[in-house]
Amino acid sequence: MSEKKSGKRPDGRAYNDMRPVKMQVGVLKHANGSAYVEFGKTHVYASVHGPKKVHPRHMEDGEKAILRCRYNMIPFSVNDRKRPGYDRRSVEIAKVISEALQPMVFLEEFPKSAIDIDLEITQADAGTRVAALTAASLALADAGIPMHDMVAAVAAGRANGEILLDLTKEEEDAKDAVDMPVAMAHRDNKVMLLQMDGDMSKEDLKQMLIVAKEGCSELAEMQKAALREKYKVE
Amino acid sequence: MSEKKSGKRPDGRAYNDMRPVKMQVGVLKHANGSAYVEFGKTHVYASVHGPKKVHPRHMEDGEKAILRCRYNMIPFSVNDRKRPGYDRRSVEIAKVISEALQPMVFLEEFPKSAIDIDLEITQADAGTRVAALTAASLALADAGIPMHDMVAAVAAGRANGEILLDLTKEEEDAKDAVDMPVAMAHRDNKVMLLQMDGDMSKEDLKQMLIVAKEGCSELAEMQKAALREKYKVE
Amino acid sequence: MSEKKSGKRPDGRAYNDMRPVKMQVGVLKHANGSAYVEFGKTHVYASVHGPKKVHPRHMEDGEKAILRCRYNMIPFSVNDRKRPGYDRRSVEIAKVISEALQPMVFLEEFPKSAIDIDLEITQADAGTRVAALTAASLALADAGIPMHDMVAAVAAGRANGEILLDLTKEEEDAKDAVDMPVAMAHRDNKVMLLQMDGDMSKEDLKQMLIVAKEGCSELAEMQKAALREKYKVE
Amino acid sequence: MKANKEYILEMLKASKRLDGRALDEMRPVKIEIGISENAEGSAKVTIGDTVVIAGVKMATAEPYPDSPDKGVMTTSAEFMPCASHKFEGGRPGEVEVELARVVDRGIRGSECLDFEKLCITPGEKVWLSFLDILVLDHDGNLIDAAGIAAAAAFLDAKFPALDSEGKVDRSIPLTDKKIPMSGIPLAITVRKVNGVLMLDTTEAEEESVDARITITTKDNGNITSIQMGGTGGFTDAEIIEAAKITEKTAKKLRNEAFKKAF
Amino acid sequence: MKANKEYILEMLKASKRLDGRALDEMRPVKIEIGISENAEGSAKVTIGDTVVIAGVKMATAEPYPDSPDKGVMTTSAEFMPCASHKFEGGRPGEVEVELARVVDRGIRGSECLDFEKLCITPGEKVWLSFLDILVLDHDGNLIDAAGIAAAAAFLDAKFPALDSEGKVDRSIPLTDKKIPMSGIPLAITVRKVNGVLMLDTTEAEEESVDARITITTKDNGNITSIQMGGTGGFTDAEIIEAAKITEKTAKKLRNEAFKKAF
Amino acid sequence: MKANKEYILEMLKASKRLDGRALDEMRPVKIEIGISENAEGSAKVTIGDTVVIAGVKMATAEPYPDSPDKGVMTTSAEFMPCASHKFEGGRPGEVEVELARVVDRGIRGSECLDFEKLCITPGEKVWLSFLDILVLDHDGNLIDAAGIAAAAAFLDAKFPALDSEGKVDRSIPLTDKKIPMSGIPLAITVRKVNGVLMLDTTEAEEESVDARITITTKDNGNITSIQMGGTGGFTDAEIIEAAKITEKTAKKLRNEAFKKAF
Repeated sequence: MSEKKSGKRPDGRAYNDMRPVKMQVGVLKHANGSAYVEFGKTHVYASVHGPKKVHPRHMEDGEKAILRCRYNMIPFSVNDRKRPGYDRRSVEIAKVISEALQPMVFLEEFPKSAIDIDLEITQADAGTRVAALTAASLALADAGIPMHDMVAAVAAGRANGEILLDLTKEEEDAKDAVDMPVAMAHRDNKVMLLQMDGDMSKEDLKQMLIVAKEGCSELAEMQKAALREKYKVE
Repeated sequence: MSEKKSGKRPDGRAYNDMRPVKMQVGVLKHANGSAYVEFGKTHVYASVHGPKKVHPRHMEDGEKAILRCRYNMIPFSVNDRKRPGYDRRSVEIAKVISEALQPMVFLEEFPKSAIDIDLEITQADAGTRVAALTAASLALADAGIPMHDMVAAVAAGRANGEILLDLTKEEEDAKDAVDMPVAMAHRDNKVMLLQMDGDMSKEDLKQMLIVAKEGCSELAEMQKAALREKYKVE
Repeated sequence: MSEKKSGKRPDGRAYNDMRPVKMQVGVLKHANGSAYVEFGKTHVYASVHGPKKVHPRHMEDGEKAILRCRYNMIPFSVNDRKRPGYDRRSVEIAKVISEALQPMVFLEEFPKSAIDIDLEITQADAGTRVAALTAASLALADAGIPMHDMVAAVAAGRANGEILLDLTKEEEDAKDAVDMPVAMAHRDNKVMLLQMDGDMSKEDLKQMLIVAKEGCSELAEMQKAALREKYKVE
Repeated sequence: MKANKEYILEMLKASKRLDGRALDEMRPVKIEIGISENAEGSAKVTIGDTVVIAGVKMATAEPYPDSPDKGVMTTSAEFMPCASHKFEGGRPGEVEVELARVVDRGIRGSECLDFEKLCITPGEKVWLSFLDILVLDHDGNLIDAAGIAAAAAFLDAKFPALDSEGKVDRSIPLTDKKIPMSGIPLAITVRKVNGVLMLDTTEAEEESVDARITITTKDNGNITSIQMGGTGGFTDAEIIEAAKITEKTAKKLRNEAFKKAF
Repeated sequence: MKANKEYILEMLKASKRLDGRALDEMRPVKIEIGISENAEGSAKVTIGDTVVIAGVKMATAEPYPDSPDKGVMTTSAEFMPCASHKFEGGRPGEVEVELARVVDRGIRGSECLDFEKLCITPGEKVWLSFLDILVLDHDGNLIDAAGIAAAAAFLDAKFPALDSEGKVDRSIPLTDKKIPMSGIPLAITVRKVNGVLMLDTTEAEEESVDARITITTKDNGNITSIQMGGTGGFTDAEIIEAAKITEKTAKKLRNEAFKKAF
Repeated sequence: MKANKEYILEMLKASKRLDGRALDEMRPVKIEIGISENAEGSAKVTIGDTVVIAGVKMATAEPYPDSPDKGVMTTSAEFMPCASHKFEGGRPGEVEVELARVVDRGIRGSECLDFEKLCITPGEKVWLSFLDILVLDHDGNLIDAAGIAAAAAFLDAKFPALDSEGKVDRSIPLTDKKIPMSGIPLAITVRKVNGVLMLDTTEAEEESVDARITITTKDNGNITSIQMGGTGGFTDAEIIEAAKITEKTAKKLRNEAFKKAF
């Protein structure tokens, strides 16, 4: 739990502070793997089912497992109720999360199978996709699915002229706000997901990458701790 | 055809009278089995197709047939036109009807098969699900599908302080109305479907069950008569 | 390119003149066959994919290929933007186009296969289904799929009391307008598609058929020329 | 099935049909109107073992911007016995869509239904009429049965009452005012089997059909809609012949089945 | 699985359950309220390993024409861990639909939620309350967990503020005014296994269930909704017995779990 | 296919491409504008054998409550030649959704399209611009082709006329007033194959791509959108390098292909 709170952001954080982070694995008894992650007021549950048979059959891959992802914001996770069901934002986010995770998993060990990841945002206050990806990686590990590496993700951004880590919705509403979700593969030190909306210089990009990578390293340590926490107890 | 009409209900019925009931089997030439049932102004057609192959294939059960049910109110069956297509009420009713019928049918005689029941409400004046279930049972028998037992169904209820059998829509609009659809398996004397909306005491429940069971017995006799009617002629 | 322009129609055409016609085959490199057709301001792309495997499998025919057709007007093809996706008009047009083409193709040479035709109306000014069918036939030929015969199609109609070939949208807006799309199989001299909306006598029908058939013959020559054009060059 | 088909083709050589009818003879057509208490107009049509019901419901709506003084009609069709293709789902069945559209265009093209009289306040409020068709039993010749049912349902239909705010008031009975339907447009289908044209095919016969052409005519004999289907095609001469057969048949139906029903 | 089932049935002969509970004993029920910052009311309910969350959101809308002075409620349910049947898609899951409808009818029938107090301007504007349920973990007895969560979420809920134009203003906190929920309707489910009635089954036990009956009672013990499910059926006597069990259980929950939470 | 892939990887070791281009060289880009009579603005873009068309249509609508003085944009994409995955249906194709969203965000983020100038009456009526993209032929590098077509279609677009009641009047030609697009935001994609970065890949090359990064820059070189895809990931250094390549390439396109077209 990172609680430096020495800075001048609305909630007292320094520019490179995460919001209070909470991570827990194995929270759902009836999934093969699961995790719960909080980035401040953003809350997400991740569950993993599989490896299992593929339906419809013609989607199966004879040489490896397919990794499928569902990203869902529950209706009361946001201020104005969200209609249940898919929208295009959810489809896109599920796609980029799934692409970031695929190279982590030894998919070739499970030919003709599917591994399904379900991500439910139960409360949203910016950073839902990065919290969800961080949780998904934990849930895969909790499911005992062999992985090359873990992925941790956090957004860097800019608000009121400052480069910041892990923006809240309030900060994202600034006139000059930039939001840049970043996911890192820990050991490989590679960016596995990168998106950005806003208006920024190449120099901003460089600085945000530095800030985001520090955040991801911090998160990767917390991921390890959360896994140890569960497997020590059992 | 029950036409006692001695009571004080708006249409002259006694509290335990059915509306005029009409039952006919084999009404549709191109189904494996069919039936038409009227409970007063509520009209329903039932058709049965199968046993037949299952699509999509992964839904088939290697040990027995699956029984699938569709319940549909046609657009001009009600006062304000109903949009064609599924809604959640239809999905729920199809589910409870299908569950009430499954134990009646020797499904294990038809592994890997589907038996499809289609129920079309062509006119609605309360009691559509019970009329539909009564018709479905007849259509299964007409299709020559081996069954343990027949199911007959009718609603009991309460309006203006009185326990009543087979309410009309007008009676259902009473301030204190309670509607309780009941289906009985004839020989087993078991309740196979029970739903209720309203506000009633346990004593009301007991009385309604008695009234409903008498109604179901009466309907079961009519079902037998309707089947004899057809198979005598042929 | 037919440009007689001697008549008194708003664009100077005679009653039996086509609008300027443009035909080109092999316009899309990544389809098995393709064509682009213009009837005046009506523009359509046709692509053919297949023969290929059928999904879902239970739709396949053990004795011949299935021919499937998609007809789509892109959102900015019409004056008031059209929402993307299927509507009932598109489903119907796809069906009649597909039926007109099926007997042309030696489907029995490709059992268990699908041949998919995709028709995209990129600009619409009346006559979209006939232009699309003319293009579909070209695209099938371009795909090297063995065919008995070619199909060419054009609308005959009536506006302001005159029998006309190939009406524009402006002409279709006449009070007494009749629109009659006609498709002809060239060698067989058979009408393969015929639809009509409006109000006309049997005598009108006779005259329109004559006009439409002349138009189709003209188009059939252009189709041959367009195919020669491509295959000479290569 | 195959045997059946060969037998049908064999008989056709002698212009004979399985049930002894002439090639241009329809099975008995029965029209019952007012079959539904909740519809503004309704009809059940029986042609042999083919049974179709149709109902008309009215509602109020805004007119389309490009025809502010005209009412609106929308037509849907559903099939009962073919439950199978319902369960397998997917995009709406092409057969239902074509059936609904052919019936819809036949009525619309005839201008028998007076859309201008369905206007309540130009540019603001018009009547919206829903025509819904349900195929109960299918022994061939669905389009004709559906078209007859649709025409009969409109002829049977009356306007619902409006309350003081101009909303449809369903707590009181329908008014006495008829929906403005000024004739009987009828869609009749001619089918071709082995080069022979015939009317009102049964389902068994339809397995051998190469092509069909549906022609809607109105009372004065004018054609108001054509739809060709199937994969066999027609010659010009066959089309003209079909136009004659369908006009004659529609006239007969107006004089007999409709006379009896209304 | 098979072995498990046989073992469960064997134990039932001696009225014993796998986890040592009595037949009419529930697992510990825990209710947490106010779990969501963005909902007007919310609750998380844990029954053993079954976890369900529910949230209430309010919006304004036009009333239905046939009840111009009443608010509106709509209920949806989604399942998390059963991701598989989501991915395979098709028409909305029957299980979700039935769960949402049973919970919805239990609350509606009880009249604990006062729909007339959800009216803002008769005929023009009313409150629309969305009840959304998410099943996080499923170890049996979902309906009861969802029903408890729904009741608790409504009891927790407060109206949002309206701005000067009467629109919901989300830039300021919720008002202090409670959603008008005047009691605790509770849906409790009794299941039958080999002729034995039991409460609060685990997922393992539910594999052996023949039939279930859910009875919603309100504070005065009256029944406000019944839903039977499964394929085994019940006798009259079993239904009356179930009504007694559910009333007693609901009363206990009101006095213990709800007292603790509120 | 496999052979092709190995050959491509072999050549890359010597920084060579199948068609002889340099790694950071695009195929010839051709922009045609005004290709559609019925769109308010339109463009066709050809990059090698990749062909994309885009069109802009305008309508009026209510603004969103949280931005009452701003117009609205919505973007859709469809693919033509990949008919196969259309027929097999299912939920809307992920590829189309991502393509539409990347192009949409590139334009939106750049603020080149002035949403405030798309306001007609604050809080009541604003312009709604529909951007529709159709991929006609796919030989790689779709995002760039779609993004160029989108920018060109907006630059080509003019407002339609409004009638006296403020409704769009399509019976008269478009006005002379340009849609307020004040620059050329361009989305350029860099792909990585075996550790080598390259521009404008063909479909054959894309089979070997490990990862891609699309960076949208506006005229002053600022980045307005980033989207990474594929499964290979990038190092920081590669991302910075990609930012340089995409800025340079976008500048060149503005000076050449766009200059030629406008």
